Amino acid sequence: MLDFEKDLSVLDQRIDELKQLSEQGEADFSAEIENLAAKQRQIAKRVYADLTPWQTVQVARHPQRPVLRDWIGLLFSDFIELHGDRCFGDDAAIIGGFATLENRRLMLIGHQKGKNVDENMERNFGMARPEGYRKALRLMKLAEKFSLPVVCFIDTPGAYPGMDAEARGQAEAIANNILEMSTLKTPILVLVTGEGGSGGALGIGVGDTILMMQHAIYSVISPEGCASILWRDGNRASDAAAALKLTAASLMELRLVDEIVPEPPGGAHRNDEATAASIRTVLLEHLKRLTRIPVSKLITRRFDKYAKIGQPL
Amino acid sequence: MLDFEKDLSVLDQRIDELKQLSEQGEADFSAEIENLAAKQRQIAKRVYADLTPWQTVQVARHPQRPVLRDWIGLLFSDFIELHGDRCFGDDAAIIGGFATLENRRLMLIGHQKGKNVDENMERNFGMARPEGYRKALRLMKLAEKFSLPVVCFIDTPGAYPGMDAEARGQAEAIANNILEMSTLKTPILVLVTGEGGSGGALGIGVGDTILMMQHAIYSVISPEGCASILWRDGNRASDAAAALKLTAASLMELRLVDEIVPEPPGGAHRNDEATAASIRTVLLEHLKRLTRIPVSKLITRRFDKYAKIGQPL
Amino acid sequence: MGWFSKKKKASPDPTKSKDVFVQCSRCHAHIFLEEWKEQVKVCPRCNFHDRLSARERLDLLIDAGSFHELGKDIRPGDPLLFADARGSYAEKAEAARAKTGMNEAVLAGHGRLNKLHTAIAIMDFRFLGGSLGGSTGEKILMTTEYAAGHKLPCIIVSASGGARMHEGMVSLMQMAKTCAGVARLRQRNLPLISVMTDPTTGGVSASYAMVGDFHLAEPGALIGFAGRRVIEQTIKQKLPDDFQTAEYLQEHGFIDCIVQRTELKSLLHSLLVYCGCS
Amino acid sequence: MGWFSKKKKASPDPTKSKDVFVQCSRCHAHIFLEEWKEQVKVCPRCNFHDRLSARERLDLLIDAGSFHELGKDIRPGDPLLFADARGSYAEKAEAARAKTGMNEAVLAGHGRLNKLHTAIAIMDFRFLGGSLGGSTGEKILMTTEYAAGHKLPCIIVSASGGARMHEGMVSLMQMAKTCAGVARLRQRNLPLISVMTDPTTGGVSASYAMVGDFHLAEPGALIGFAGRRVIEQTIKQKLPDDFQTAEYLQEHGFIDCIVQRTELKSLLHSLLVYCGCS
Ligand SMILES: [Zn+2]
Ligand SMILES: [Zn+2]
Repeated sequence: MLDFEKDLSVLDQRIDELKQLSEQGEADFSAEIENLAAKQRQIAKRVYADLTPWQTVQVARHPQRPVLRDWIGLLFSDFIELHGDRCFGDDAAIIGGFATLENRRLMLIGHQKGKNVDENMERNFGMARPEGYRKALRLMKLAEKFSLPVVCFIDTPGAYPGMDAEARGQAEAIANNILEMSTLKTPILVLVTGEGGSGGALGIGVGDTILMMQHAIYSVISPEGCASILWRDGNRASDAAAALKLTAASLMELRLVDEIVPEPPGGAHRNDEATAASIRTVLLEHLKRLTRIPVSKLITRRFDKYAKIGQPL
Repeated sequence: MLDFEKDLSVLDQRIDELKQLSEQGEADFSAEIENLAAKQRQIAKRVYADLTPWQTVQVARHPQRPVLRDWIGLLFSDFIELHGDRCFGDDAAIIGGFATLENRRLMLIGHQKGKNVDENMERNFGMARPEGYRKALRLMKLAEKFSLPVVCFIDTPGAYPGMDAEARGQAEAIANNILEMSTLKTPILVLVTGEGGSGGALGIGVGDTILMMQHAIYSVISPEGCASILWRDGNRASDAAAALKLTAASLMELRLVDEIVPEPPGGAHRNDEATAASIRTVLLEHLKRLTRIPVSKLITRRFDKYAKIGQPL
Repeated sequence: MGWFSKKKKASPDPTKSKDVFVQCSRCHAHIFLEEWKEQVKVCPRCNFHDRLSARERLDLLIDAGSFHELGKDIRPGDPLLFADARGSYAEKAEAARAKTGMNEAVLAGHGRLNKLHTAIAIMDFRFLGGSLGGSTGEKILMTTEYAAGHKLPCIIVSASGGARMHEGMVSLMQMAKTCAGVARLRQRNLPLISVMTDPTTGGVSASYAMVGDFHLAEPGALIGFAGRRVIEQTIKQKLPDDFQTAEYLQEHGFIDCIVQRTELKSLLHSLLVYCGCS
Repeated sequence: MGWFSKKKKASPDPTKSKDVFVQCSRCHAHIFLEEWKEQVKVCPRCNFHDRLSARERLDLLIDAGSFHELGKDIRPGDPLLFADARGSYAEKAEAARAKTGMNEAVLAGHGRLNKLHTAIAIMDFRFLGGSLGGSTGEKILMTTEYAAGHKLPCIIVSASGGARMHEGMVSLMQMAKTCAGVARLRQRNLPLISVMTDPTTGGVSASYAMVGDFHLAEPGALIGFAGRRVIEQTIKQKLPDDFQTAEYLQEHGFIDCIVQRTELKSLLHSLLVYCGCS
């Protein structure tokens, strides 16, 4: 539980108690419950309207925040996972496969974090190795071949900084994906759902439209890493978080993100279904739009989009 | 030294002795030397005109038979080795790079055996792993991109039957090469120089024209392997060698090979320069011919060539 | 190659049984014949997927009455006039024909899979170990060419010990011939779904079985290039039990989905739909 | 990123030396200044390849008088108005300009290499550790676009600690921007030769440096994605000495040739000729 969630949490407990009492038939507390819930929404709204960048980082990394598997269950009516890079392995930190979103068929690819220790060990905390990026590329090429749009869900602390990952070409795998995505002949829609961690995020993050959840972050380096290098003090992460402009709102201002997907007060983890509904709406809208654009035009636009970034004024 | 080489070897020794004596100024033995050499040529011619299939296997595997590095030195005026599969490793059992044959630039790829224990350890006896086949494919794609013909030199007992090779997809790597070579948009010229060992050979062996050295072999399975399965006796390898029709002459009859490159009497290892000269002539002739054919026609022909093999009469 | 050197699994043979049970050859459980049939020869206790004949597989996958066979009369050639210590290849091929009622190790054709029109080739391990000879390759190529010509998807169900050494280099070249056929599907953006069943090894694993857009495999199926014994001799150590199983291959990145036999048809249908087939 | 956290190698600085020797910073041998220059800053004893400035590299590779610079006046932007404990990014960029006489960490343009016309971009590690900012990416893209537009080959010599974190996500996106430029070379079948020099790490190794048709590297150059310290913290063990060297990368399949500096120009020329450049 995060610091600024304490009040919400206390109310959670109270509401739960009253609900239990109600269920035990002690008395009818529905009015009180509704009252407390309203109060909670109010607090959530206030607290979350005004998160600092560092608090946003904490929400984006919240251990209860829905992970890809949750979103798949909430959003898609069908998912056929396709495994393997056809070369070395099947990385559990990136998964992908065919999925259907309200009758729209697409190729879904994303980082998979865990929500407990075992899951996180299995998923390597969502930190992919080269075989993860190569699997992702294989699936993108399948999507291109069969004219399906690609949807990427980004949620990773970064590419795995391990010896084996370096030995098998982490740099090459990410570079090659970035390059191939820039000319993939099918629409690519990217949604940063939680952490957008540097090159590990970008390795499946080049697209026609970049969306960000309201409380997601996207950064060239972790605030802690930046603080330890530039402030020589890892504890100055909140300063670094502010300086790095890693929130959705800042990135909209910098025109690096195309649209923000709103989250309910309290964040996605307090109401995953409402969040899923707002994701669904935004995804469908952009899928409709992108699939109408002729592919050759799409590729030119994609190039122009990236060519503009960082151009001297 | 092979059984049927004994007479040749005895004469080798005699000639060497006489040469030494000549050099020491004892007397002039040049007439005797020429005499013995002529006799030796005669014997070589007789013995090598009439090799059994099993003897041919032994010549093809002869420890003194030139290996790829030898051929490179003998044939090409330039060779720039290009390393790595861009994915896992750099297999020393298959090497490749740009080479120049009398002003014709090409991509050379081939199995590399060793000629002594150390070299054979380094080269894994010319038995490639998946990364070798993937490196080969990468180089072929480069050749295609820059419109250079591909020349493949085949000399392998087979793909490496190791646990690591299986784990990294020996089957997939060979299959994918075979497929990609069938539609590679540049001429492919294949020369079996020594052992053509099954799928490990075919993994870099699909082409427009298949050439074989006179004493090379090409087989779906090693004679020993075939004997132990079908004769239940590995020592019946000579029977299996005969039944498998693995010599250049037999494969010409079966129309699986397009031309035989003649070797001097005694085989390539007794006169590598003369052998190189005859390889050069044949390669140049076919390179000239193949590079004149429009690529689309080449690909159609290549398909038809393989589609015909094994068609019911 | 080498299918006869493999110890044959004792497959339940209900025709020889007097009662209504079959015995699973892996866990030795006794299973009601009815249930065994319903589960399409999958053991309800240990999930052992017993081998199917090409015909049985066809009945499992293709809508009844919709199959049109290709190359029905194609029989093995004998380009080498091969004979070994135990007789001639011609005799062996004749015996395989008599045993299976098939003319070759593959059943080729096209039909409907939940109404979707598809080309399909199904191998039969009983015919000379599902080995890849000239005519086997010919029928695989007929299938891919039919798909390419009619803009159909293509499904290949493999079950093979590898190349057919009695045909020597003609057999090896079928790897190139069949892959050339697959390349033509790729050029036309037509999907190839490779279904690997027990066993898919040697020259078949190193050709058409491993170049699909999708690689499906049955649980526990043996899939690999080199034989276990050869590898053990080479590396001079014993291999782990799960080596070259479908599960091992998936872990190493070469299989998209391991699929329960009873769900195979429905998965194939879904994949075809995602690929835009109609 | 993180170039300043790296212990700087004490590069020989003959201007500060009173005599005619320089000292190799790896083996500490004293080398005649003349020989040092002739060997283009390579130690004749231990083969240490000391870093070159972009200008020195240009003189090594491009025929005298043939170079035309692109984007000479482009300077770093400051999209985040970034400042940290030790001052503002704007000040740091200004200091880098003063120190190097360059406006950015890359020198871009086109010229002749043994008479062959080529586009070329050369990074300079002295300028903010060769970090990849918006204007750095812009100049790389100008180079690839010039090559694409004029049907020229392209050579990129990298020397970089990675992304320039003072520009935040603008910096990260330069990986995509530059690779999009490389993709356009691929579409036109124009060769990209990537030359990796010490160091080529982080965002530069994970973008244009690793997507060349040919990957050349100088002996001993540090090449990798994640930093050694980060990896050691992650896996909780010490890394081998040769980890992330050019030699290590070649062994693992990512480098075509490791090339002696004095032979670099001639190798580049040969490769261009094989690619059909004239
Ligand atoms: Zn059982
Ligand atoms: Zn030194």
